[in-house]
Amino acid sequence: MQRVGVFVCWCGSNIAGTVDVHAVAEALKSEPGVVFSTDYQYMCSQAGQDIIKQAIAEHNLTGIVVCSCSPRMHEATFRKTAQAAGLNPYMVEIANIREQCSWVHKDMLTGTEKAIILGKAAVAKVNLNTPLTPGESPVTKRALVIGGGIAGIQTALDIADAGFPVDIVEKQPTIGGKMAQLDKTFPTLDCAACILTPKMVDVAQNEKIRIFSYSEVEEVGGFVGNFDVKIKKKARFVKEDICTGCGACVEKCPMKKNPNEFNLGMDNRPAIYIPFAQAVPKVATIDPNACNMLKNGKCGLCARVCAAGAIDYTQKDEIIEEKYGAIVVATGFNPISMEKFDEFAYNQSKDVITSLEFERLTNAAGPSAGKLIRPSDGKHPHTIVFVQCVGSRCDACAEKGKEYCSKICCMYTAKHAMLTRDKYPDTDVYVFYIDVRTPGKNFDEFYRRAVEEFGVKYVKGMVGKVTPEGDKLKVQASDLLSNKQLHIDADLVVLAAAIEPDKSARPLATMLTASMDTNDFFTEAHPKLRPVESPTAGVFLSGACQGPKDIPETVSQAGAAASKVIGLLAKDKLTGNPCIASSNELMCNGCSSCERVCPYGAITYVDKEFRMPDRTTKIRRVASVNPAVCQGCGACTVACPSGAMDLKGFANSQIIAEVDAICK
Amino acid sequence: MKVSYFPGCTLKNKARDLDEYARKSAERLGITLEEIPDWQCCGGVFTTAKGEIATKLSSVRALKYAAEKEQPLVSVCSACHNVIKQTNYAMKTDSDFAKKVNNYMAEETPYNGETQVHHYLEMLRDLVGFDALKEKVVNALSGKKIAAYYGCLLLRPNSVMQMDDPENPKVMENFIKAIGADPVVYAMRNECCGGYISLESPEFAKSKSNAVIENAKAQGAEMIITACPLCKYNLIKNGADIPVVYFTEVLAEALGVKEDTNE
Amino acid sequence: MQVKEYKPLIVAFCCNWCSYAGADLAGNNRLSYPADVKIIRVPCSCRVNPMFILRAFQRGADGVIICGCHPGDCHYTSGNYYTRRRMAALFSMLDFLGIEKERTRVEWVSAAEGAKFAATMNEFAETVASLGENKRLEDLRCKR
Amino acid sequence: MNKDFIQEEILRASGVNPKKCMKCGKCSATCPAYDEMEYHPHQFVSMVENGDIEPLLSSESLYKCLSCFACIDRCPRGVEPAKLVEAVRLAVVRQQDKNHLTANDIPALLDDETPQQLLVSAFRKYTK
Repeated sequence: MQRVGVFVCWCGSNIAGTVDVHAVAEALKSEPGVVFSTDYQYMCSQAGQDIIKQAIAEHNLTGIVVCSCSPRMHEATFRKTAQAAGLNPYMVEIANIREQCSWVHKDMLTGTEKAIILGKAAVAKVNLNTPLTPGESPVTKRALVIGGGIAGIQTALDIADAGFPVDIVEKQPTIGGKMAQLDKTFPTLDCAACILTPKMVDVAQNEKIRIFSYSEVEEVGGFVGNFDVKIKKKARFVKEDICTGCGACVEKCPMKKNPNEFNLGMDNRPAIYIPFAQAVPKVATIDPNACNMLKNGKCGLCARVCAAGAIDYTQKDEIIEEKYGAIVVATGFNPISMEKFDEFAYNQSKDVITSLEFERLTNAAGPSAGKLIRPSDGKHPHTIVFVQCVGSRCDACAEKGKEYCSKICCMYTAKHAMLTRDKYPDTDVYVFYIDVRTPGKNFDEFYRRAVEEFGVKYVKGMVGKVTPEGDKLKVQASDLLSNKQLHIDADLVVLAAAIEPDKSARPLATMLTASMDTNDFFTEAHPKLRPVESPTAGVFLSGACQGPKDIPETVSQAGAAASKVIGLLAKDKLTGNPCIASSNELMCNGCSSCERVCPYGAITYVDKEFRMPDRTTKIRRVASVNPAVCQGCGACTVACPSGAMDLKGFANSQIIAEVDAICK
Repeated sequence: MKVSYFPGCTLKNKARDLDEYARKSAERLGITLEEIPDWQCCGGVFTTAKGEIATKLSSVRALKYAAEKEQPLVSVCSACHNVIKQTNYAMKTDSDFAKKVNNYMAEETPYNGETQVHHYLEMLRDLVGFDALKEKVVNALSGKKIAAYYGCLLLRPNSVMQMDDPENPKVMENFIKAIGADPVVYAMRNECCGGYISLESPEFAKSKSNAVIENAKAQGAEMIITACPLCKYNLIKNGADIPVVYFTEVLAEALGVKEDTNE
Repeated sequence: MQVKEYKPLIVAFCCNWCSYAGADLAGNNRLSYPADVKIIRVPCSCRVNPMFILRAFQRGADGVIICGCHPGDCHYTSGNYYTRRRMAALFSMLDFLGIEKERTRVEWVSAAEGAKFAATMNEFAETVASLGENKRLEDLRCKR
Repeated sequence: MNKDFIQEEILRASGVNPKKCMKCGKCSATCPAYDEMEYHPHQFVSMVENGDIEPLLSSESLYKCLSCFACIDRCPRGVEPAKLVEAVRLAVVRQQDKNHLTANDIPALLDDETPQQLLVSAFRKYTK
C-alpha cells in the first residue's frame, strides 16, 4: 500500500477563489492510501516545495498528489521536488484544479465538488504508480549524411568541425549535387563553382570526413544513438585509392556516345568518365551499360592506358556496415519531368529547355562552353521566352503538376533573364509570370534590376501553346494586364519546371521510419520550432528534402541540422522518456499486431526461451520494445489482443482507476 | 470478336466512306462491327451543363444496348465517341444524373456506365494491337509522310476521354507506323480546326484550319489523316493543298480492302 | 419525495499534446463549460482503450468524448488515425448495445483551440443531458 | 433576372468553382478563339466569380467559344472555364426567343459538303 501525501494549492486566489481548498484537502484525507493532506498558498514557491519535502520525510510518503495548476505547467517542478526529497520523480501526480476547474467554473460549490473528484482520480492513479527510471543508451559518436549536395556538404563540414567523424553517402560518382551544375547564383551573381568547389575540396581534405561516392544506403537498423547502417558501394570498376584522375582513360575510351548526365543529356560522355573537372573524388567511373569490355569482354583500352593500373573490370558491389549516432537526410530535389507538359513542345523541339538545362547552356564548363546557343542548330537565339510555374501551384486534382510553389523559380528566372540581357543585349527576353515571389534579402531589388536596368519584359500571364514551325517556336500567350493574346516568334523557350524530392527519398524514409508528406518531402518534428529534426529521434533534415529551398536557406538549415547532430553526439548517454510501452512476455501471443501499429518501428519480435511448469523449456516468439525508440504513444497497448502490452506511467490499471474515481 | 457499333448521322451521309472503310477493315482484322439497331443521333456535342438529361438519352440507349449484349461500344466519328464517352462517364460517376436518366428511361434494369467505350483507334490499339495490325498489312504505305490530326474531341477533356496523353498523343502516330508510313509530329495536331464556328464565322474557322495545315506542312507532311468529319470538312474547305483523308481510308488501303469498297 | 436534478456525467479523454493543452487554454481564457466534464489525460488519443470507455459507461457515465490532435498533426504521426478507425467501430457497436451514438464522440482540438474545446464541451454536455440518464451498460452489481 | 440567382444558377449548372482560379491566364493563353471574343476565358471566370454577369449575357463571346476544351485540360487549377461559358450561354438561349440560331438561318449557311454533324451540334449549342 502506498503512503500518499496530498498538497492542495491555492494559487493565491486563482484556485482558492472558486474552490474551497480546505474542504478539498479535508475530503481527500479519507481516500485510500492518503496519510497526509494539507493546503498552502503557493505550492510551487520555495516554501511550498519545502512543505512537500518535509512531509515526504516526516510521513514516509511513497507517492504525492499535488492539486494545482496544469501538469503542463509545474509537473516538472514537483517531480524535481520529490526527487530532492528522495522520492522517485514518477511517483508524483497532478490534479489540474486550476485550468480545468477553478478557471472554468464560477460557483464555489461546483468547483469544490469537481476539485475533490479530480483529486480522488489523481490519488487513485498514484496508488498504482511505480517508480520509473528512464532508460539509458550509449551514443555512437559518428554521423551519417545521406546526400552530397550543398546541404550534405555543409552539414558534414559543420559536424566535422566540432570534432565528430562524419560519413557522406552520395549516389553519384561525385559530390556537389545540383549546385555544381549551376552557373551563377542569385542575388549576388557569384559563380556557383567558385563558391562550391572549395567546400568540396574541404570535404575531401577533412580527416574527419569519409566520402562514399557512387554509393547508396541499403539498410538502416537500430535507433537514435545506435543506428546500424549498411551502405552499398556500387562497383565503379576503378580502384578509387589508386586512380589519379588524370583522365587518360576518358580520352581514349572508344564508346563516346552516351548521354552525359551532368549536362542533362545535352552532350555525350565516354563509357569511362569523370563527371566534371572539379569532381570529388576525382576518380573515373565506368558505366557498365555502355562499356564494351563489361558488356562483351572486348576492348580493355582504358586498362592499357592507365599508368596507375587503377582499372579493375572484376570489381563487385561492396557492402559496408557502420554504426552511427545520428543520420542526416540531405537527398535534395530534381526538376519534374516535362513529359506531360507538351503544350510547351518540350518533347518536340530541342529548343524548348528546362531552366536547369539553361544553366548548363550558360555555364562555361557546359556543353556549349558557356555560349548561349539554340541546342538544335547552334545559332544564337534572338528572342527568348521564359515560362514560370510550369507544374508548380497546380490543383490537387489536376492530372499533372505539384500543388506547392517551388520557391526558387522566380529568382533563378530573373537571374537567367538578367544575365542574358547583360551578355547579349540584342536579345529580346520575355518572362511570363503568374506572381513574382521574391521574399528574401535583396531578392526583390534583384528582380527590379532585371526589369528596370536590364530591360527584361515581364508579362503578367501564361504561355498556352508553343508550336515549333520551321526554325521558330511560335509562342501563344496571354498578357492579362493589356488584355491581349500575344503571338511571339521565339528562338528559345525556357521552362521553370517545378521541383520535386529526389526519388530515392521515399524508400529511404521507409528505412528510417521517418515520415513524409504527400509530396514526398520529409516531415519536420515541428513545422516552426523543430524544423530540422524528423519526428523520428536521431534523424535530421537538411536542404530541399524537407521542402523547396534556395542555397542560402539550404546552407543555414544544413548548419542547424549539424548543430542538432553535434548536440546529440556530444552526449555520452541518452536518457529516454520512461513512460514507454512494455510487454508482459508471459501474456504475449506473438501476433505482431503491436509491431504493425507502431509508428516508430520500436517493436520487434524475438524468440525467447521460457521455462515451463514441467521444467521443460519452450521457445516462443514475443514482442520486445526498444526503450530508446519508443515514444510512448500507446497505440500498441490498444492493438494488443491479449493485454500483454501496457504503457508505463499510463497503465491500463491506472487509467481505469481514474475512470472509476470519476464515475462514482 | 464482335463489338457494338455506333456509326452516327454523318457516317450515313457525308462521311459514308469513313464508315465503309471502317467496317471492311475491321472485318479483315477479325472484328465484326454490329450496328446498334435503331440508334439515334448523339447530338454532335456533349452538353457539359448539369441537369441536361434529354440530350443525353440517345447515347445512354446505345450504351445500354451494348451493355445488354456484353460488348464494348465502338464508334469511329470523333464527335460521337466524345459524346458517348462523356455520357458514359457521367452515368458512372454522377449518381444524381444517373438516377434521373434511369428514372426517365424507366427500364427494368438501370444502367450505370458499365459499358466499355472505345474509339475505333483504341480498338486498333487495345483490342487488335498495332503489332497484329502490322502483320495484316498488304500494301504498306512505305515512305509516305502522314500527319495525324487529332483535333479536340478525341483527346479532351482528358480526365474523361483517357485516350492518350492530350498534349503528346501517340495512338495515331503508332497507327501510321503500323501501316508502314512515317508519322509527322507537329504541335497543332491537338488544336481546334475551328469546328463549330465554321457555320457562322467561316473566316475565323479558316484561320484556325490554315494554322493546322501550315504547321503540318512545315514539319514535312504529305497527307493529313483524321477521324472527324467536321475536321476533314474544315481543312479541305479552307484550302488544304495536301490530301486530307479519314484514317480508315489509309487503313483500308494498307489492308488491301479499299478497292472492294468501291465496287 | 424530492427529485434530484439530473446532472450528466461526462468523461473526456484528452491527448497530452493538443487537446489537453486546448483544455488548459480554455481555462486560461476563462471559457466556461459544465463541471460535469471530467478530463483524463492520456499521451495520445490512440492510448484510449475501448475497455476504458466500456468501464466508464458501466460505472454510470452518461457520455464519453475523446479529443485528439487534428488529423495530420498527431504528435506521434499517426495515432489519431488509429483512434478514428477504432472509435468508429466501437461507437457503432455501442449504438447497437443501446448507447446512443450521441453519447460518444471523437473530436479534434488543437492546442490553440481553447474556444473550440469549451464550445465542444458545452454542446456535448447539452446533447448528453437531453438524452437523459444512461442506463444500458450499468452493471447492477457495481451499483451502490 | 436577379443577379445573385443567376450567378448561383450558372455555378450550379457548370459545376465550376471560380474561387479555385489563381489568375494565371493560361486559359486565355491557350484559347483559339481569343481574338474573336470580347470577354476572354479568364474574364468569364472572374466576372462570374464577382457576379458581374450582365455584360456576359449580352456578349457575342458566348457564341465564339469553340468548345475545344483546351482551357479545361490546360488549367493548372482545374477550373474548367469552358463549362462556365457554356452555362452562361445556356442561361441565355433557354430564355424565350433567345435562340441564337433558327432553322430559317440554315439554308444560307450551307454548302454541298457541310457535314450533318455541324448542323446537329450547332443546334444543340445555340438553341434551347
